[in-house]
Amino acid sequence: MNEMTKITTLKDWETDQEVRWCPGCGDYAILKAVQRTMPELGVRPEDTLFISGIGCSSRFPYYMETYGFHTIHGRAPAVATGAKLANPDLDVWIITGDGDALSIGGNHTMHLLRRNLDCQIMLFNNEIYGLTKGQYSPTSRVGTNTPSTPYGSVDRPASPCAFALGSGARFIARGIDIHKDLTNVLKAAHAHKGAAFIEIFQNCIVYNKDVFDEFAAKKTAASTQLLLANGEPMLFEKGAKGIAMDRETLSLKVVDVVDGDWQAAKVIVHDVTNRSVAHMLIEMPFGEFPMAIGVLYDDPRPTFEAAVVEQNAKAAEGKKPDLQALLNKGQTWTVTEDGPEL
Amino acid sequence: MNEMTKITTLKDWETDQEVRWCPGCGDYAILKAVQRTMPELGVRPEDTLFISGIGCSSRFPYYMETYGFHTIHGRAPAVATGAKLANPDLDVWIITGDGDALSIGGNHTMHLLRRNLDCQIMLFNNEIYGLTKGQYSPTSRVGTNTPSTPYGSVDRPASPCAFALGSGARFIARGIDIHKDLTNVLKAAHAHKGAAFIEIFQNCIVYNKDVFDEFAAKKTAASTQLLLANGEPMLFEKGAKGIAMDRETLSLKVVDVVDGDWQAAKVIVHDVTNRSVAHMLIEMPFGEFPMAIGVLYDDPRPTFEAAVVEQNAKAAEGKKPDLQALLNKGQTWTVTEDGPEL
Amino acid sequence: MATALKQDDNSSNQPESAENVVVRFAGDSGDGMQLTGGQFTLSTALAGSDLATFPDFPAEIRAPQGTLFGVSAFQINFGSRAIETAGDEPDVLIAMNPAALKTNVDALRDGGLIIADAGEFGKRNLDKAKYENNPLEDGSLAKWQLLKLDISALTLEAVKPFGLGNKEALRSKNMWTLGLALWMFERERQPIIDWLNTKFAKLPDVAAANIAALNAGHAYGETAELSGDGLGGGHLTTRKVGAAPSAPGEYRTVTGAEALSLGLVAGAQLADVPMFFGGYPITPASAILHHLSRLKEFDVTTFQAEDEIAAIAAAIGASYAGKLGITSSSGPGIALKGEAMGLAIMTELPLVIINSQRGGPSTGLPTKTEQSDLYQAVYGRNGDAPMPVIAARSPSDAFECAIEAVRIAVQYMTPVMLLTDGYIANAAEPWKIPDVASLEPFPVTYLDKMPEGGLKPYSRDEKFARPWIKPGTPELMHRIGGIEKGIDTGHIDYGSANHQKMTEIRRDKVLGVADSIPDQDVALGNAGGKLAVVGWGSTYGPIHQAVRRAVEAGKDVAHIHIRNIWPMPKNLGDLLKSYDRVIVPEMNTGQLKTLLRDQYLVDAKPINKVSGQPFTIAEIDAAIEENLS
Amino acid sequence: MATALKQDDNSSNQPESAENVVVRFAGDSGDGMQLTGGQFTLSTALAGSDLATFPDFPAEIRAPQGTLFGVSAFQINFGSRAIETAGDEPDVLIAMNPAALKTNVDALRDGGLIIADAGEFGKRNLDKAKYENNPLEDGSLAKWQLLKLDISALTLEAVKPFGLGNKEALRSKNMWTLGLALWMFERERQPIIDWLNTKFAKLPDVAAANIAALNAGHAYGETAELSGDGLGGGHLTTRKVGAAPSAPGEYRTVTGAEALSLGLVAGAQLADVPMFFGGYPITPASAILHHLSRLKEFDVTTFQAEDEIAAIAAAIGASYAGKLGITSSSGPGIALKGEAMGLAIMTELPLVIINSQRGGPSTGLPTKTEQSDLYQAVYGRNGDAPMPVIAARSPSDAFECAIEAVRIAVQYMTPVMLLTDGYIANAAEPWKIPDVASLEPFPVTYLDKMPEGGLKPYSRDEKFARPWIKPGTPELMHRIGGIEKGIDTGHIDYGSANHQKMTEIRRDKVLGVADSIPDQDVALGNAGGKLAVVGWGSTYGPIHQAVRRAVEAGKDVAHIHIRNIWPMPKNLGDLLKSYDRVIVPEMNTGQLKTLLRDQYLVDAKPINKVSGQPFTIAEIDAAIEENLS
Ligand SMILES: Cc1ncc(C[n+]2csc(CCOP(=O)(O)OP(=O)(O)O)c2C)c(N)n1
Ligand SMILES: Cc1ncc(C[n+]2csc(CCOP(=O)(O)OP(=O)(O)O)c2C)c(N)n1
Ligand code: SF4
Ligand code: SF4
Ligand SMILES: [Mg+2]
Ligand SMILES: [Mg+2]
Repeated sequence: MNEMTKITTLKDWETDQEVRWCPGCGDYAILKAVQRTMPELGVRPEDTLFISGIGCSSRFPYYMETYGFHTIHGRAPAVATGAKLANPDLDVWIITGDGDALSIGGNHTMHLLRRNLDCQIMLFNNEIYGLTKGQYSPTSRVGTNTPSTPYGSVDRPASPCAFALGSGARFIARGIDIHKDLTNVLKAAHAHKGAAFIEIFQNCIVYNKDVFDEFAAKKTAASTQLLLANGEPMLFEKGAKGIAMDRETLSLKVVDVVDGDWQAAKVIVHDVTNRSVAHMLIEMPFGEFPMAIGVLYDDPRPTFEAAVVEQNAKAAEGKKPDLQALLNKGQTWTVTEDGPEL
Repeated sequence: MNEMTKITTLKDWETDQEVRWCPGCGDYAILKAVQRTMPELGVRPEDTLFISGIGCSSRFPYYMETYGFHTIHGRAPAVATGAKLANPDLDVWIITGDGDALSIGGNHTMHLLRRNLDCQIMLFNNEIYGLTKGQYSPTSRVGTNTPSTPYGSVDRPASPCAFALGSGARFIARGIDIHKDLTNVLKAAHAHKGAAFIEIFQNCIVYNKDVFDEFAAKKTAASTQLLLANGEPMLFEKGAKGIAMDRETLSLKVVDVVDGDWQAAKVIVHDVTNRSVAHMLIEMPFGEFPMAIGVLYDDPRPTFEAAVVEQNAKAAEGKKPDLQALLNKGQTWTVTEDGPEL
Repeated sequence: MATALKQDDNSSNQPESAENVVVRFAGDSGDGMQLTGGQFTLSTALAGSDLATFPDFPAEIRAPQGTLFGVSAFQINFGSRAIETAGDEPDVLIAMNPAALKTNVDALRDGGLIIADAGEFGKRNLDKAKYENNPLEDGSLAKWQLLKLDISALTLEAVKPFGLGNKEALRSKNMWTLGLALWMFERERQPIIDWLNTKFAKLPDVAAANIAALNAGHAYGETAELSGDGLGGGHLTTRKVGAAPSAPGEYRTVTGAEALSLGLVAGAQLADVPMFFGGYPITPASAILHHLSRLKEFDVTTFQAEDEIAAIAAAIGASYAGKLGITSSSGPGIALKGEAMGLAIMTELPLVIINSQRGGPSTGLPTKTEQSDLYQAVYGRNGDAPMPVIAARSPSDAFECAIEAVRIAVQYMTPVMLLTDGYIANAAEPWKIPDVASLEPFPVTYLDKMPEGGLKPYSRDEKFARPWIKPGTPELMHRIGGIEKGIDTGHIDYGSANHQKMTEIRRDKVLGVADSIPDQDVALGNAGGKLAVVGWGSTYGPIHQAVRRAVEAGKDVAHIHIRNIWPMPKNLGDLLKSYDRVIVPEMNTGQLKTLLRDQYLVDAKPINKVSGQPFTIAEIDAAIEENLS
Repeated sequence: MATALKQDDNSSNQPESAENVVVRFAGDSGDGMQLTGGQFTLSTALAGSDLATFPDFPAEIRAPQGTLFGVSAFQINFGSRAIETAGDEPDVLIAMNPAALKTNVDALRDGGLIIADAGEFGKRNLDKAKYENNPLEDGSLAKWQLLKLDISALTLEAVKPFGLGNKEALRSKNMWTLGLALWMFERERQPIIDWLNTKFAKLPDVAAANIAALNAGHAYGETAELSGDGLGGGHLTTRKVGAAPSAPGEYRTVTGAEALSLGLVAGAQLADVPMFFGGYPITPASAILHHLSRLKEFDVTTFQAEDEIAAIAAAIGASYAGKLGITSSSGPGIALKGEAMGLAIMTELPLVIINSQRGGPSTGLPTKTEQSDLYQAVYGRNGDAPMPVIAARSPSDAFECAIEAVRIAVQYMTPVMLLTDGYIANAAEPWKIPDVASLEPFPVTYLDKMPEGGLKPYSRDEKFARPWIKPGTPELMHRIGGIEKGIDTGHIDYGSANHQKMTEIRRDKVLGVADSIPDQDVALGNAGGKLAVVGWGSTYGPIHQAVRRAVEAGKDVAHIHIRNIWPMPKNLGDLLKSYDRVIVPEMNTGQLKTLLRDQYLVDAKPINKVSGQPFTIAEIDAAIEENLS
């Protein structure tokens, strides 16, 4: 945090534009969570850039009193890469949807992650194309009935976090639109230097209402959510259950924890730098297992823009940007009034 | 295998077109391996379709005496999806390069994998753009010097198999262009019903010569390759070393095997259906570990085209495709010479 | 000409007969105006009136209730004579809340009728609509007739017996309003009741409530002596709009998206080839994907791809595999398909590409209509990449155009671009249902055995079409691709002379399509004369009406409407040259005019409108006037 | 006119003086012909001759040695007068193997000279080249002069002292050949020796061997009494091609790709803005990416993106962030960028898009040249999406065009398309190095504080350009996007009148660029007269030469070459109308002609060539002839 930075409040991050989501949409909660979190990050609105693609979620930048770019469908990661390389001091947030990031934009998402551009990617996963009025998306579950799949969808859905991991992401987290913990996830993502990928389960109340209820609903949360914290054992059901490693099958299993003795039950202590365990947490089938929420993986690596800046500086080291000399490079000859001479 | 299928020989799979790769290119070996394998699969040339994008590797279909489509850069998976949906009886092979499949075509590759279209994808990974004369690719290692990176590349490379796994692939294998085992990998891929992803390390002798030598070279292969076989222990170095699970860190480690007693060393038995272990095998850092070669993962799921065919059939069940009735659907009225009547 | 609901000072109870009436339903997005409009359309069509509609959606996202940008409107023009546009100015505006009034009232004809739900004109809604005072009370609407009804309260009353919650109950407001409208124009309620019963088959209570509201609205019209400001103390009476004279036959209403989808199915059947449709949702093209995904029994496979490129690529793959590949999108998505179109051109595979145009550039105005993708259709690809382009003029024309696109694609082994637009896609009109038996089949033949002289995948028939060969066919294995192909053999060929020749073949093949299309006709007026108004696509309606008026007024004006944008009908040049002047109204900055000037060197003058709204007849009138003097 | 190496029957030892000579080096891809040609070019340039070159690569993949499709050629035309093309017909063909002879000999002028490496004409190579008999022996080359030398053996001999392997040693064959060529045309060896020493600084043995081969070739010419078939028993002598008269100054050779890259750097410096270049490799555009990635000290950031869409999107992001975004590709890649160009148009950000055109459609002929993307440049986007387009005519012109593109982009806040092609990209010519001090700067100013009246991101200056605001600037936070923007505010605006107005502003802004460009000049001939030959881009050379011949022959012909394709110079219409006839030679099926006919209604006649090869002068001659009669 820059010490000169003026202290901001939620209000400083709100624009004068009317918010145009459907009443009740999960996007409102996320917007508020972000606007609430920004002052705590000690950043300045003028150094902050929100970049989005196209979708309901992608309207987000219009509501943030920062710089913002509502680009074209699927290309926000690429636009962000250019902006960040052009000015590495900008604090870049990418706002995208399951369609925007994983359907048309999957490739840019993957390349941003593998290159490790320093930014936060918030993927609003509502398992549907909201803006175009409710067709199924790459994250929709098999059998989803939509205008384009009147008999139910047959495609196997993508897992955003598995995709991110396979793409080489070094920070992966999950949050829920109306979950109060979302702020902490955002803070962790911001603290991570490099590409921070956050999947946010977002309720599209119009086209895919309450699809996440089975784990997002508050009343059953204790038994359906595994809230992760680094260095803490993986417990849920108020500590009565935990996640352990099955030494036979080399995969995770749910164990009962008796009297809080999780050590005895061999419950795993969450280590955000363990990539293999992160993979298992991501792929845990819900139902048999709870849904892992929070920071699943966090193990920074050098960032793309830092490497570019460093290489540019090194290559330029000791060289003067002398345009005339550049033009004159190579073998030249002079023509005088009398003709050429070497 | 269709019993009526005429027995073919390698010659039946060769076209009359001159092969136009650089002399010594690894592509030749792969071509021969495929032409040698086809007769063993008991398939017919006329039912076989090779589809490629653009790149040196993507010239492949011209040399196979089958149906073939040399499409545009990165789009082979999408073209293949259309072809397979149009005729699910075709045996579809996708030929692609690290640039074609993972740079411009990453998104289509991922969606083909998650949908699980029944086909074989052979990704010729030479860690370079061959056709456009040697720029670095998404799989090039950091520091690769190329015409577009005269000071060395800075992007972190993508891992093709990790990407495939993250995309939901149900079959993942690795092969080496000149490795005699490549045939077996191809056969396993063909036997797998669903999308079978094969990364083939291919030597581009002009622009990226021998980059894989550290593990592909025959003389050191015993200690640098972990040749996987389902149901067999993960041994290398002629059985003197193996791969085991570190129970503390929950990750893989190399162990010494004394007197062939791999059980004592707790060497893991390869189970091609274990997705978590597949993830670890894929991400094993080379050097510290050997390079895992062969079938890393194989656990079939229902295929996309089968689901589409089934749904189409079910939706059509009992319905007659009566065009006139379709046109007349909904509320209609009749106009007679005297005017309208309901 | 339109006679609207006028002051009724003779107190007669006889329905007044009107030649045509324009009614605009406007309300909050949540008020169900599109549905109301659609059902009113149906009942009007069933009564035999001719009609045209214009659904005017808000921008994509459902806006908070009551806001200005959340207003959804539906306009219908119906009459006892041929109707070609949704009408310039509404005669009646039904405004369900202040925002709807504010955003729509200015278009209302002077003296037109406003029916407003006074129950929604509370402080909060007035604020949201940025009204300082209640316009229903402050006299600001004086130049119109005003009828204030507390529709909300009346509806609540009507549905009380069904014990629905307040919110649920108010959902029937639109049916109450529809009931009133049906009464005003003497339409039958039964079809709507049937429809409600089907729609809510699983929710009988909801069905019953809606029907009760519908009946209540109707009854209200019948029994209440409706009077209001500006009605001059008179009463509102019903207006009978009679049936329009139309050819005998069976009719239904159809939107452009529906008709186009049906045309594709018909085309595929006539060609005797199964259809593969690859799409990616985008407004306003998605409707075609939605329609087709319900028609699997017609050998239709639909595939929602990961993006537009995959959608066209999959369609190309399907065409190679022997099905008819079709893809559809709107402007930005079509832009993405450009590279792949080149592949289809080079590999000479049949393919239909549908562009439902919308306001551009870039994301532009997704829900507004425009004709600004003609350049992109004709010219928007790398290389010399000729492709036939046809454009539908109206919902029912879309059916025929779709068949024509399929015919050209399979007979010439070429991609074809079919242009429609947001207006056509959503608008509805009565449609004389074609007799399937009268449609001419054009079955394709695949090459299925080795020809004498060996396999030549790029040999050609008299149309310059190459053979279509299905993978799976023994012996005919061959390879195609996007690199220049050798004449006949189709092998890769970088040769100079070969490229020259192949470029010419591709050009000539497409130009040859002109041999199979009818001569350009004159839609109205004489061939030759003072002024031709040349249009294409959805401007048909306003141009036709304006030219009709001019012709009726004795002016020497003709209407020419071009369906075949590329190649153009062979007689078109001579035809255009037979007029002293040619004007080209387009909803873009002048794109067809470029083609006409380039091809025929006629001084075609552009008349342009790019406001996201269709031309009004008056605008064309003015252009005619100006160019005749 | 070219006088080539003729039978030397006066045995004089004086160098013959030639006005211009066309030499073609042809060999296997592995033989280093491009390098040989490049160095010969350099030495020729250093001698002050004017010149033009045409590198003619094989298709992308390195072919097996000795095959017909693996032949690589390099043609140079040099003379003591102005040279504009690489020459219609070579006077001298140097053929390093049978395949090179076979594919190139037919272009050789009757009576021209063949120098063949007889050592490579063994059975295997003859077979690969599909020769039944050895053409060096069977008399089939009788109409040309033939000089057979066993260059392979001579080279091996020359480099023996360095103890290289056979394969390694043979690599110097091209230097031997170059030595001979230098002797033939009395060129200096020193610059080449210097270059070899630098190039192989780390491999002194290789450097020495190459230098030895070079010297040996040269010595061979000097000492051996070269005689051969068709030389009529005469000897081969040297030909001196003198210096061409050129303006005093410092010169170097430059290829189009180099000049264009340098121009971009210069443009960015003149605009005083750092450059961000986003590219994705594609032939023949990659060279620009390669050049720029070496210039990081000039505040150039290069980014090799994952595809063309990401490349332009990143450039747009960089422009928003305050750098100058540039992207570059060729036909298929440019097609992919269409949607994003719309975004740059809508957001009114500066952006330069370079299209190095190649043969199309689709993948087409990646290594061949063509001008067939003009339609795509001017028209190839969804919506009304106007964008300035300029086209370079030659390598050195590419420098100026690049600066001009940057100027227009930053002064008008608009994307600009800069067209070049495969021929220009690879061809080299002497270039009078510009004096940097004489280049006019056009520094940009960012808006960096709150203007009076508040922030209006879409307010405009007198050029209709909106302010450029860098994120990071306090107080000026604002949001942009691809949806239609409100006048001044830039907020989302779906309004009808607003869209109409904004469409007009975007159009007028781009049309306004015409105010800042010079009037169209007449490159040669009179303003007004019988015939104008109108060209654009790389056809400059052949058109200019042909028109020069015609003018010299007293014909009333003029050459007009258009750089500003869109908008066009204001006087162009009147200028064109001052000729009786206008013909438009283009390497496409007639694209510029569409613009001219549309804009000016002049009967511009297309002269088209689409063979992947530049026009020959003779072809333009013929067209002139035909259109004068
Ligand atoms: C090139 C292009 N293709 C398609 C569209 C239409 N489109 C806009 S948003 C969208 C999907 C939105 O889904 P998602 O990203 O999940 O966002 P949500 O609306 O659900 O927040 C689509 C298909 C477009 N605008 N541009
Ligand atoms: C749209 C498009 N962009 C770029 C290219 C140029 N291009 C052709 S192949 C290729 C990359 C090839 O790399 P890879 O897929 O690794 O294949 P390889 O040649 O190495 O086998 C590129 C960039 C193209 N043909 N089309
Ligand atoms: S459609 Fe769904 S995602 Fe979009 S604003 Fe409405 S509730 Fe939210
Ligand atoms: S460039 Fe490399 S990959 Fe391409 S053909 Fe040559 S050796 Fe093979
Ligand atoms: Mg979504
Ligand atoms: Mg490669």
